[in-house]
Amino acid sequence: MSDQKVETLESVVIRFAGDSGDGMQLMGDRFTNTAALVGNDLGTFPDFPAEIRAPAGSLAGVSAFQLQFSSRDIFTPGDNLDVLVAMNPAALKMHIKDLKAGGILIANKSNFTAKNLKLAVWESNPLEDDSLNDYQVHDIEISRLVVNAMEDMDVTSKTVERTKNFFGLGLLYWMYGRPMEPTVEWLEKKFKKRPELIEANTRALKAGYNFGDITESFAVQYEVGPAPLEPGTYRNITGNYATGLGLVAAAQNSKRPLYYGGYPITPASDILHQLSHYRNFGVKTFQAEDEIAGVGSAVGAAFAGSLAVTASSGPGICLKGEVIGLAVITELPLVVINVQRAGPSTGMPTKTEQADLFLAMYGRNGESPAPVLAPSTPGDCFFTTHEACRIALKYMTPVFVLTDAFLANGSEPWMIPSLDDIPPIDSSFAEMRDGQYMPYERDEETLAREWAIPGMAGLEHRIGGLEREHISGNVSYDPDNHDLMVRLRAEKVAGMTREIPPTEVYGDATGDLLVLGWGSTFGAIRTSVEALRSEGKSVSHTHLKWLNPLPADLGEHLLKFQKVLIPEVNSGQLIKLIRSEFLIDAEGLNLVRGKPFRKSQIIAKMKEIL
Amino acid sequence: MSDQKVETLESVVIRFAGDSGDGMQLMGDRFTNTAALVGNDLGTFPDFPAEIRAPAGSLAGVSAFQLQFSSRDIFTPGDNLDVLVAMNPAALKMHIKDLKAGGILIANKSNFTAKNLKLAVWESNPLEDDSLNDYQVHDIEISRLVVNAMEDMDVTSKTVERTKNFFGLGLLYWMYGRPMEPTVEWLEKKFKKRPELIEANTRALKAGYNFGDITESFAVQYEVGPAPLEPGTYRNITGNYATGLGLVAAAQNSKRPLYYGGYPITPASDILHQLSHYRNFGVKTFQAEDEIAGVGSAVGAAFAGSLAVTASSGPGICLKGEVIGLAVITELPLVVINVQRAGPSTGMPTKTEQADLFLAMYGRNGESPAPVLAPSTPGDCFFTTHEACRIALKYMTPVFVLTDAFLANGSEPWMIPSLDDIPPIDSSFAEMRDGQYMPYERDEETLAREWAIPGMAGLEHRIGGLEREHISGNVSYDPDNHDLMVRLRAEKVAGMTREIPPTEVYGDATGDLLVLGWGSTFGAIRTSVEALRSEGKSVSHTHLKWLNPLPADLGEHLLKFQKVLIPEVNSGQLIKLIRSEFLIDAEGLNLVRGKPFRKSQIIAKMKEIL
Amino acid sequence: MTETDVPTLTRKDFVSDQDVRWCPGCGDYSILAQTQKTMPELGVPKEKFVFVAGIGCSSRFPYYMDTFGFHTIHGRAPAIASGVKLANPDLSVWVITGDGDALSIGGNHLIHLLRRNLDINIVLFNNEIYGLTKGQYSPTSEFGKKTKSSPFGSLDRPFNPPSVALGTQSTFVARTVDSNTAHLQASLKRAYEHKGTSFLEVYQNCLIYNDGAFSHVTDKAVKDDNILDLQHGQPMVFGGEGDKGIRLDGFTAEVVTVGKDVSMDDLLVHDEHDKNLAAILANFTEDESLPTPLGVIFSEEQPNYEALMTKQIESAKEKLGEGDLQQLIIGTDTWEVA
Amino acid sequence: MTETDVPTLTRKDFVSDQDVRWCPGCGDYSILAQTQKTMPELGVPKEKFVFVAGIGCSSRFPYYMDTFGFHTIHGRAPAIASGVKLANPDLSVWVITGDGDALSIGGNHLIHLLRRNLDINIVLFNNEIYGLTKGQYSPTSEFGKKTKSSPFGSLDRPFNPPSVALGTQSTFVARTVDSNTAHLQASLKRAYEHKGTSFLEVYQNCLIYNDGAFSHVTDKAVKDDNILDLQHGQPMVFGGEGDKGIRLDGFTAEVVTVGKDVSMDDLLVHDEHDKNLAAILANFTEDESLPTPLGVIFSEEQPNYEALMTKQIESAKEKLGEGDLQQLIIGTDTWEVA
Ligand SMILES: Cc1ncc(C[n+]2csc(CCOP(=O)(O)OP(=O)(O)O)c2C)c(N)n1
Ligand SMILES: Cc1ncc(C[n+]2csc(CCOP(=O)(O)OP(=O)(O)O)c2C)c(N)n1
Ligand code: SF4
Ligand code: SF4
Ligand SMILES: [Mg+2]
Ligand SMILES: [Mg+2]
Repeated sequence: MSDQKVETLESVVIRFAGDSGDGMQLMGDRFTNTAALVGNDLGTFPDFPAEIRAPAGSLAGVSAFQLQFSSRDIFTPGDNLDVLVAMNPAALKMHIKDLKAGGILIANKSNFTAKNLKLAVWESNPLEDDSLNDYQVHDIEISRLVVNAMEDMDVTSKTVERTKNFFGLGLLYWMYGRPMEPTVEWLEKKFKKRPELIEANTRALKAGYNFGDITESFAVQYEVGPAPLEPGTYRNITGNYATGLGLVAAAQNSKRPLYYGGYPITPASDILHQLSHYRNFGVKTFQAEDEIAGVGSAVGAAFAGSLAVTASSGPGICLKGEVIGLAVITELPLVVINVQRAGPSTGMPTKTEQADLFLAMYGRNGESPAPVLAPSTPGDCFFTTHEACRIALKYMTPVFVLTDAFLANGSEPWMIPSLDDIPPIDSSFAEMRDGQYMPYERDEETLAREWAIPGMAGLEHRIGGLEREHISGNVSYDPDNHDLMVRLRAEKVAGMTREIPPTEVYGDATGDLLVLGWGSTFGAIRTSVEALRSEGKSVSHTHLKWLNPLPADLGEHLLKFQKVLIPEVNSGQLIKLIRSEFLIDAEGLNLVRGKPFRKSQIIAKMKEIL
Repeated sequence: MSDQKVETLESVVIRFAGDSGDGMQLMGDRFTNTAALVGNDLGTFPDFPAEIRAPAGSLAGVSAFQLQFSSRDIFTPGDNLDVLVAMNPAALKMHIKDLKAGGILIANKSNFTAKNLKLAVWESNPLEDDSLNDYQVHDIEISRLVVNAMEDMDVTSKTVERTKNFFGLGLLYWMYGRPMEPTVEWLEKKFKKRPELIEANTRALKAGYNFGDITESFAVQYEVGPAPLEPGTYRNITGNYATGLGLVAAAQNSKRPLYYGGYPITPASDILHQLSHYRNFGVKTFQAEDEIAGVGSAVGAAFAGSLAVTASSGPGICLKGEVIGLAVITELPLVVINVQRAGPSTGMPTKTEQADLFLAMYGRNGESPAPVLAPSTPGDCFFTTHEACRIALKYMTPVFVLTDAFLANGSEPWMIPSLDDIPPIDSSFAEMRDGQYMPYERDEETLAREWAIPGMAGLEHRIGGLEREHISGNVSYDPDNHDLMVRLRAEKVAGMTREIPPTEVYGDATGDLLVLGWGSTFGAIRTSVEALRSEGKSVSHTHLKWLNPLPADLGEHLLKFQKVLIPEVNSGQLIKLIRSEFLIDAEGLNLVRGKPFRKSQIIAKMKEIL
Repeated sequence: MTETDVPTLTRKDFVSDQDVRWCPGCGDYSILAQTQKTMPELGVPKEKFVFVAGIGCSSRFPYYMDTFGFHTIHGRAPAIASGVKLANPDLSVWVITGDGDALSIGGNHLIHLLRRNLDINIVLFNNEIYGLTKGQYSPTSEFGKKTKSSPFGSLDRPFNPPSVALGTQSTFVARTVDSNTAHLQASLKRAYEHKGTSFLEVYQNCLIYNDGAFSHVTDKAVKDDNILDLQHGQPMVFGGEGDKGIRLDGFTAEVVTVGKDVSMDDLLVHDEHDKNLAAILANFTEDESLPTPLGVIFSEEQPNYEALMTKQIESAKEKLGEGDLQQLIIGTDTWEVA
Repeated sequence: MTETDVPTLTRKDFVSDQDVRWCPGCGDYSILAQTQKTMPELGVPKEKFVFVAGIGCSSRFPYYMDTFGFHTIHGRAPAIASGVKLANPDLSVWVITGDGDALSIGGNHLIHLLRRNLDINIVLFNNEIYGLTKGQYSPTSEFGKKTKSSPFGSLDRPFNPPSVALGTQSTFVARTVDSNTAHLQASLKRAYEHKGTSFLEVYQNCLIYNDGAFSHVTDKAVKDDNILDLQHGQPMVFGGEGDKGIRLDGFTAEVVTVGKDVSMDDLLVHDEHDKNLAAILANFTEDESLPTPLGVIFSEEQPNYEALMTKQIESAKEKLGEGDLQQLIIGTDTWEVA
């Protein structure tokens, strides 16, 4: 490498943006993978276009992938960009506003044709007028350069054009001093049967790398050292994938067969896709005719003794309410995963939101209580889902898991847990007793009823959606019995506080401001609180995994702070629970933009309060 | 009439109980009607057996009708009974516990056969052992007496047996010095084509009357004078029927055709039945294949310009959530009536409950706000439903009306409103303008969008469940637009406080205790508060018709009281809204027994608090 | 379903301790009785029976069977039963449903179960009315019917249940009548024996809200002339004297008198396995002049969903080996942090 | 629908200002174009058209038509369209849906609309896949299909859309193909002209997730031998040289060579109005050896739900007089309090 100036940076935020066809997601994956191998901490977030592929070059067709890599531990994909790679004018149009002043823009000049400029509604070519003066612009004729790199090969021009993303990748590898080998090896594995593609993409990669090296245009190289991560074996994992693994692990730990009944819906479909590969784990996936049948079949499978699961997103969860109510009154184990997306109604299916908390708690007729849990990071989806399964089986109840599009598609390095570290799940069945089996007899501590499944001789019994008589489980219209059952169902859920570990407060245990969050806002809140604390502000952070019931010790912690701020990507749902439960004047930060919070937004609000 | 001792009473509570086949509901209706004509104030409540007819004589087959009639204005059907009419042992078994000590029991001795006693699980005949010592027992061989009364007629013994209830009715008419003519006239109208039935029932009625007159067994007669009701023309009305009338009135007032799409479900089916008779009012009723199609078709009808309505009960409302969300985002007028019943799940379909408030407010994915109203008496169902239609049309929004089984089947004397007293509803459509029609342009005050319907040339437009762009209504994934639309939808509902009249406080404006209620608990709360106030206690009562938004002035009233008590026939829903909104430590009274509150229950709780 | 030898069971073994709550005289009683009589004869251990129902008078059925039972919610029984069967293919799963439960709110789940062909037996109590909700017209009520919700007459053209089933890939379609105890028992047996989803329509009298809806096939006086008792491989004869027959003219069936205008050999012969014939038979009830077919209208063998699932699992285990959870969690792309 | 004379409209009048968002090359483009070409020819004023769709790639359709349009939610379009039509029978209502939208989640609403026979035109874009959600199998995907959600092959036996429609009392059943523009336009016209619910299946190519699913009826090379173009009253001939024909042996259809083994008169003649024949034709696609019928498989006149409703209202007004609200509120049993 030429004797270049090398600057060391703590963190870098890069966004790859281009046409759906330009392979931006793949480019992001590879850069992520390499950064991980180098030992950086990471956060990534793909930003897909609305569902259908729009015409090439159009604004609607732009696909992007953002990642932050760092030499310290980080919790988000970052906010403003240090580097933007824009493969065409539409990508530039959509994303330039997020590039920091003075940030690096890499544009594929070859794609800035009159036609593409028009499609992206640029009056004039931004690479030629002065609209990009605030940035370090590198406009490169990538398409031409890859052609040159492959002159002597006989591959279709389409194939050549397709290697653009690897040219960009190579250039970035050079800029950040990253090894190319892992990517080359990956290409060799992936295209085993298509050697010409290995060759073409490798050449593009190297061409990009050398372009950085040779041309004078790049003044500096940057270095981002490894992060002080906890020692161990790591993998990169998305929230949806971790959710799927959590289910399989819970099934194995509880020795219950895993049954998944669901219907495809963005952004939850991947869980169905993933589980459908696990036949050799005995996993049964049932793609039903609709969400009602999906969860209905799961309730049937639960009655028959399976670890029964369904997953969907807002509109689908809406439809499942009546069946979930049946699981509540028949007290059958069921895990309901809601990968939340922007609503109401169809809303913005590919965008993230946290607005289904109340739907989980109250979206059923009558008093129909169910526990609600929410993971805080992609990797945490594994543990939270596993915990939800444990609770469902131990307490004989439906359990909600609230993830969202941001967690589902976002990824982070994840220290791979060893099976021995995962809590065991004991799931036992009723046994033959002398005297009749009483389906609604309850465990004194948990209030869970005993589970007896078809095939167990002598334990034949009937359950259903009409109110059950305490103990016997027969149909009952007795007023006092109904009141008792309503209370028992509520107490069973309330009693789960015993499952909740002591509430953790990041920062001081008392102070001016506690920021209380839940779910996918963890990273943004933690990063913001860290920042203010480093400014010496008295700010702490508590993040809830359990939304229902709330931790028994939460109240005392809240009272130790002057103010409580509750940021939610909704119009204020957890905050209503907190205010009503603890009668404290908590404030909310509510931005409902289909996007995760930015550090800056939370910091601004905290400063306003302090 | 023999020179009998006559005692004057203020109020009397009677319950007629017998086999589903014994005509108890009809007996109740007639007594009610006569009491009304005499000028008493009234409250009635039928208590049907669980849906299917159980075998004759069985406990499950008992059907009852309770009424309170009084010389002062009353608000409920009463609690403990002064008189119980038990047509068979099962009826006695089910209802005797509600008879006041010293109360009057009238039993049809002829039905206390060994078989019936066994069916009702009486070890020995209660009319013969001493188990009824606490009551004034009149065991009468009604079946035999009606036979005698009809010896000389040639009617089937079945017909004769069927007249039992009129014998009982006659006896009660005598006891309370009521005229028989109205009933006789009614029989003549009803059986115009079956003179033998007129004759038979009239004979039974008179036989009963004379039985009281002649036999010595009844020491006293009672007199219950007319109540000081507001002058005017009255009718007796049930909540469901008043709801149906409210819809027809709103359609006429708004000049919009009434469209009803729904699916039968207890206790809401009667609204469909009633409206299906109104073809000559141009009313279109559509019995759909399920609740989703019922409300779906209503949304379609709204898009096409109708006053669109759907009604159901808990499980059905649960299913409608997704479609209602579509109406929220497309901002179409829709009235959703939930005749609440005991849940969760199928629960106790014929029993009452108030547990679907949160389902109305939060039972949809995403932030999906909608106004929620609740009537407080059977007659009020008319005005509240009419108001809901006005709001739906004025604000272009779905509106929930929460009644329940108690209101739906209960009845009260209702001063018939003149059409001129009913507020007008103006419902206007968009007009052709120069420049394009913008479906999401809003009225500055109400934030309602303009309504343009198919058939209006030049106003062609497209709407749907994807997020809409402000003003244009085109599909938009813009983050700021989404945030704006979420806020606009919320503000539109919040702004409806302008529609809410100043909050009324019954009793003093400040004091020790304010009892805050909503919906069908009105009568029980008002009666209880009256009672304590007459004891000089500082107690007041406020009853909410609007649950969302809450009245703007509610907070200031609440703060004027030491304590606030919120009785609900659920586990505490309004109370959560109040606590979170006003941060006051309101207390709840929550009995979830599938039955309305009793005065005694509320009074006990108030005393505990004071 | 494996059929192990089991202590011989009797009717009593299937009678639960709950007292039956239908209107005296309801057709449901007979269906319950025949079911309790037939189940012991199937050689299935009692604990392997599961009765799943929706909501309706008919759907209370499971409470009265002393087996595993699930009284679910309105219309969803086929979906819930699918989960039961898929989770444990070893069970004998029965769906008890009504014309409203199965064909109104539950229509979609019904037709999807039929096409997936899980080995589940559906018994549809068709009384052409909503009984439990006190008498509204149902999807099988005749056009123009006056009911609580249609005082001026219903505007809905009814479904023909066997046609619905045939149009949605059903592999077994049969019809019987509540009061014909022998035929009902035989039909239940046939439904059980069919490996795949069995669709059995039972004409059921609701004497409170739709009394006599099926008198044409139940009244001694007329029923023989109105019932066509289907027998596989047999010519279609019927009538008190067994002298009436069915002949086909093109695709249109007509009633003929055997001996007089035609001989036995001219008559249409029933072939359970002919789907096109089945479609024609299903349409009989839409033509006044034709008798009502009872018995097995159609049956064919097709793979069962749950059996295919089991196969997929077994072959996946063979090819890929028993799943190794730790390996799955580790995945392919890992790195070490020291 | 009253057809008043209207300023003659052109294709342009039906093109909205929204840019179309389907994958380049998607079959939906052709269906949109043919619809925009055909609508102006129906003599219906533009403002009386309403396009109602569910959710799916296909269901974005209404945004591109410059008429009244409602992009609703998944599966519910038939129910919502029923409300539109019933509220205003004067409108020309079109339901645009996909194989998932109409036959998976929306199956129940579809079949109930079909039996009620409102005058609504259903255009089902069948691409045998879930496009919008990126490629899972649908209720019309072939058995064993490997997709995102069925890596080991789907276990579902598919629906045959025309059979489903025929089994559920449909009064008009037709099929066409996205790329056959003339046939598509003609089919849209026929669907419009039918007074009652029209069910039009359109084979639509999803080139991203299920490319070539219908190549047998679209590839120049082979299509003539695979398409049976149904013409009412005409013998069933097909094939490049028009020398192939359909003959019936019992109820089973077979392909014969005209001239060689048989003459024209031996061939099956199409009768749109024969429901039993329609059922047989619908089953053709389940037999490899038979061609795929295109065109009108079945049509019959039956009363429309909305017309019957209008009649009920009119006759009620005649019999009972215009409803008098005040009288209704007063009722029959009143008393005075002075
Ligand atoms: C979601 C829901 N909608 C409606 C109902 C009310 N409901 C209960 S049973 C029934 C119809 C019953 O008819 P059918 O299935 O024919 O059974 P039958 O009573 O005639 O045996 C209805 C509408 C309900 N329980 N749940
Ligand atoms: C209630 C609900 N469930 C699921 C989805 C996700 N979803 C949208 S379209 C679709 C299927 C689309 O398939 P199809 O109807 O064949 O339309 P295509 O995209 O193939 O044209 C699904 C499952 C949704 N939007 N809403
Ligand atoms: S209502 Fe009809 S169907 Fe229901 S139990 Fe009574 S008779 Fe049977
Ligand atoms: S995914 Fe398939 S159906 Fe959808 S737009 Fe693309 S090509 Fe068309
Ligand atoms: Mg029925
Ligand atoms: Mg499709």
